[in-house]
Amino acid sequence: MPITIPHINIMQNPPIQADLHVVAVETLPKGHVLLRLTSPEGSLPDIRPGQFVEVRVEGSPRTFLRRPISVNFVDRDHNELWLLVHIVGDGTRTLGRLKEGSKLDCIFPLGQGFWMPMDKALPQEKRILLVGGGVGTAPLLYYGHELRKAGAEVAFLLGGRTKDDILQRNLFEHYGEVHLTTEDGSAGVRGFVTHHPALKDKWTRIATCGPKPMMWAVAHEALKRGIECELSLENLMACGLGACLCCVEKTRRGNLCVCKEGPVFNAKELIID
Amino acid sequence: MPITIPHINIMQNPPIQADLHVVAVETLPKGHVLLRLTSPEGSLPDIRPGQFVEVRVEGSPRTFLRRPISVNFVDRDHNELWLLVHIVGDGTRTLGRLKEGSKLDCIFPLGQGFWMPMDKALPQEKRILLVGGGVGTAPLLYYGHELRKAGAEVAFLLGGRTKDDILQRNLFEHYGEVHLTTEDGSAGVRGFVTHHPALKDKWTRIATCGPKPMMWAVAHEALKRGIECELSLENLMACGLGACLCCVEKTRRGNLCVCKEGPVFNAKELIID
Amino acid sequence: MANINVKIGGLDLQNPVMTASGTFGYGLEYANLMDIRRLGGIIVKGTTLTPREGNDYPRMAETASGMLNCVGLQNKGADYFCKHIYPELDAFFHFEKRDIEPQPAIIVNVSGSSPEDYAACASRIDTLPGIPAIELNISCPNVHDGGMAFGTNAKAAASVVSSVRAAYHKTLIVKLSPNVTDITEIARAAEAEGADAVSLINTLMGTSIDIERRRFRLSIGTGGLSGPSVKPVALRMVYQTARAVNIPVIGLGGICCTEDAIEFLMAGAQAIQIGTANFVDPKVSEKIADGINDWLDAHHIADISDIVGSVE
Amino acid sequence: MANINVKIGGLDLQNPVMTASGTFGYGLEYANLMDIRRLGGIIVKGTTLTPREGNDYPRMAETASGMLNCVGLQNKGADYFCKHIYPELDAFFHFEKRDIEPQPAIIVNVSGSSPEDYAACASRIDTLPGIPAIELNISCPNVHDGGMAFGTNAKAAASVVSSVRAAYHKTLIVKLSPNVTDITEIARAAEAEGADAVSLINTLMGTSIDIERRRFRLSIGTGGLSGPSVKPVALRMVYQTARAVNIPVIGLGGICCTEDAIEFLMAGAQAIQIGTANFVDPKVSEKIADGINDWLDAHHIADISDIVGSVE
Repeated sequence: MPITIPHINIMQNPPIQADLHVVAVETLPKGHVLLRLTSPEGSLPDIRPGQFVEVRVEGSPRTFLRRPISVNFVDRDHNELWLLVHIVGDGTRTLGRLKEGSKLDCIFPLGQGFWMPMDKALPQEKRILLVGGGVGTAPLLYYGHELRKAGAEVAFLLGGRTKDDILQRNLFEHYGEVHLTTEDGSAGVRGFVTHHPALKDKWTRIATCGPKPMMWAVAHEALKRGIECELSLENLMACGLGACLCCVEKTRRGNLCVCKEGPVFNAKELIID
Repeated sequence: MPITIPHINIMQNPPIQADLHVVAVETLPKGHVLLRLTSPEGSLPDIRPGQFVEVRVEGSPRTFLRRPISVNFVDRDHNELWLLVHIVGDGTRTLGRLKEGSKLDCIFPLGQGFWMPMDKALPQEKRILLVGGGVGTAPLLYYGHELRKAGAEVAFLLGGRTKDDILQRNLFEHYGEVHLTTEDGSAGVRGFVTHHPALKDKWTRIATCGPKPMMWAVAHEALKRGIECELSLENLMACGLGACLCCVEKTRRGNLCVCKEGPVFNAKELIID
Repeated sequence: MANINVKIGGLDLQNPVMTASGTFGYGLEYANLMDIRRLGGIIVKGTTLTPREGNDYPRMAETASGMLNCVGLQNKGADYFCKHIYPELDAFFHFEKRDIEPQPAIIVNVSGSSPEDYAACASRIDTLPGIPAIELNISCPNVHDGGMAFGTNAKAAASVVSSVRAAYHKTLIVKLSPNVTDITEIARAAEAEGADAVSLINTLMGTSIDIERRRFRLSIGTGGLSGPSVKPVALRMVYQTARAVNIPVIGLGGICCTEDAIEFLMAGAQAIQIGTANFVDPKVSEKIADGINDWLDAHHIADISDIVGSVE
Repeated sequence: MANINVKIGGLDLQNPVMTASGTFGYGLEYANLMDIRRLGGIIVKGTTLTPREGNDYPRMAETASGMLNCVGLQNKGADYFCKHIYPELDAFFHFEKRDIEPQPAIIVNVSGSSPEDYAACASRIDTLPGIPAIELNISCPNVHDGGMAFGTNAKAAASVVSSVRAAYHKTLIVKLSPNVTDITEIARAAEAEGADAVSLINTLMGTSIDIERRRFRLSIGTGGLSGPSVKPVALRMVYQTARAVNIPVIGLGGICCTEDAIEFLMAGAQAIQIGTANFVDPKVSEKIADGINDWLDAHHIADISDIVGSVE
């Protein structure tokens, strides 16, 4: 039985450590790979949108610690957990070189995920915008899926440097309208997500994940207009369990662990300058 | 043009650094692999029997330094360099996992090899015994080949724990008679190489490579009988070039580098107790 | 089954494996991932008399075979620990059953900014019946007031230990800094003032620079290095210290596997702590506790004390 | 092409990359594997007044991201160097052409067991016109007499530096030990006695145990740790020292690539040394010399001095 202790262990779906198996490694544009993992020993545990996985990476002295990677999608039909990885250093490079059939030591699910409606009878007026930039779009796919399943009306606003930087566009389209911005204008509106008129639409809630300046701008807009807004942060972290206190974010409640009290925070909690 | 300087750089065939390509990785018994490497950029350089290769091993924080591995064979017809590796730790494990087509950063040839006759008109009385134990048999294959090519009469005395521990027996047979000892008696004479009557035959020269106690015993026997004897040592080393002075062996000329003044030493030079 | 019980001062540990302060939270964070009841001890995170916010983010940087941190003793203070954390630990472990069922010793790591401050915090912890020991942190490299300043000078170390010894009546472990010319001098000072044991090493002070931004990777510039990279230094200091003092030495610094732990025991440590390795494999401390037992059995050694300090 | 010339005392280096003593022999050992003429400097191996056999084998052990060594200053003595090695270096580099064609500064690392001994060795080297500098090793952890004993105490360091300064008339670099509570204190002592520069860090003292044999992996028990594992400590000490003295600081400790070298420059080093990395990639020092130039060009920085000490 999971162990939950109010002052210390606030996770409602506590983590497990498991060797997941690599089902496929799909190469995506601009140095991204999609790792599709499965649990050979039965169903994947309850995983909430916005939660993340601490992945053990072996193969280089420069990749001593685990890598936190957000859950991109959970395909219950195929018992698959998807991780979308941007190859930027030794650790992610090693992940990109995994082969079908290899094992990956994962601790998951970790952290507090995005807001979810309490029951499926969601009032029709719940219109939710998910705003992502770069590889920060990753957790929004699963979140969109779960919101849609819960009866919400979802739209996505995805930004990238160029058209190719916007990943999984076709998958996002299954769950709602997709608005795009690119810095070079190769798709959607030219500029940043904050330049897109869709951001100004009537939303009851906004969630965002991506580069901090983008999230801060989106949160600023939402707070100004009184819209509930959540942000998913990706501070550098070590343990992933709230033990080492390395990944803290300054909040109105003091320094909180992004790994345990986050990665998703309500904009009102954060100190957005 | 190679740079040779009497007091510092005594190598007659100076080393190069090259990325060799893996032609094949053959699995041999008892945790051994044979790596067959080739040089994609032309002929392999002059390599003498008893010389070794410093191999770069990446993939683990515990394998920071290169691994010195003796030359098992040089197949000039196929431009192949063979390394026989006993998988005993992280570094050798990584080598054992190499795939056909992968690259291996090698510095070679290194060190002073075994004695070779100065010209091919070798007097008929030159009878040479090569004594190896365990993976120490590796350099004797190439040495046997080169001696035979030079017209010497060669025999091998190979020892192992069991029959399976004696590697490449069929290849040794191309170059001379093969005598065996095994600790369990599963092949050849039961016991150590020093128990084999062949050791007592009339030899004009003996060369040995393997565990130090075995080599010391062989050298002791040879010295007693006034037979020229060479030993190939495998002290722990770092640079492989005579720069760091980590791999020294106490000799009658003081502390000498196994990597540069060795790995092959005349028994008379060593302090054999 | 070899005997792997060890005694450190008044502590009777079911095995020599403890988790290091600051790397294992209050232990309960790991309860879903391993059986924390099987540990020899859990050193809970650094506690100060009054709450501390710690240093700004970023607080960590990965390094070759290790990491730097500059957390800076973020904690909610001794009162909060006593009122809120301690009862949760008690609810989990049932301290009252300590004599009848095996459980880890829960040890509080205590920090401060003056001898009085350390003593006041220690005396708060002294009131908790389930806490049989404290580890006095005179070696934190990440705070300006106190911490390492007390651990790099024998006189200052003596004054803190003396002050805490007067206020604290159970087992007193003093955690030493490796950032010194002669760690045995500090160890002897702690011993002379009544420490029951010393633990070493705390982190080595280091830094890392983000060259693109021309800024330190840590908010306060420097931090403490831990992980396998420091193991050779830690092992040397444990060896030196074990020969210099008559109180038990608890060894830590980069221990990642059973073989590492055995090295520390052979160097003279009577017990060991697992720190940074917990981040890589949360089960590692339990594995090492089992591993030590298996290693002793495989080598036909009946009692762990037979290998302590056995290196030649 | 950025300007990567640097001046250290009387030395005018074509680039800031030198090879560290004991890791590059006399340089010529590497001549077949790279163009050693392109280095900023080569610090040849530790030389003492009289020949030394060094310590027994084994002298090294691999560690996580590093290695331990206890070579112990094996060398044939200052006379042999002057009579046999120096002429070979001269034959290769043609020291008389130093002013007209770029070549590395050949620097001799000098060790001893007493201030007089150091001074006598230094004054032998002083007679060699092709050697523009010496590096005084007061930090070797692997010899009983002298070495690190001089580098862990400011007074002892001052006495050696003062004695050598009186006997040696060219550029005097003092190599510092990291095995101290405050390296800046030793650096200031060296500066006060007339050192032209300090280089740091020498190795961190450590050990490793073969648990199956219950013996140390090194013949003398302990050795010096080097390699990427020590880089965070080295970088911190370089930063501290560069702010504490007015003479140039030469940084070393685990540098393996261009980015590592830039970190040391930003921390305040005017030049850097490559040590253990030479064993892994013999071409690494040449690659880093090129890499620094390329990095500066890519960042539109005209002169290396613009980044020295630039970290905030």
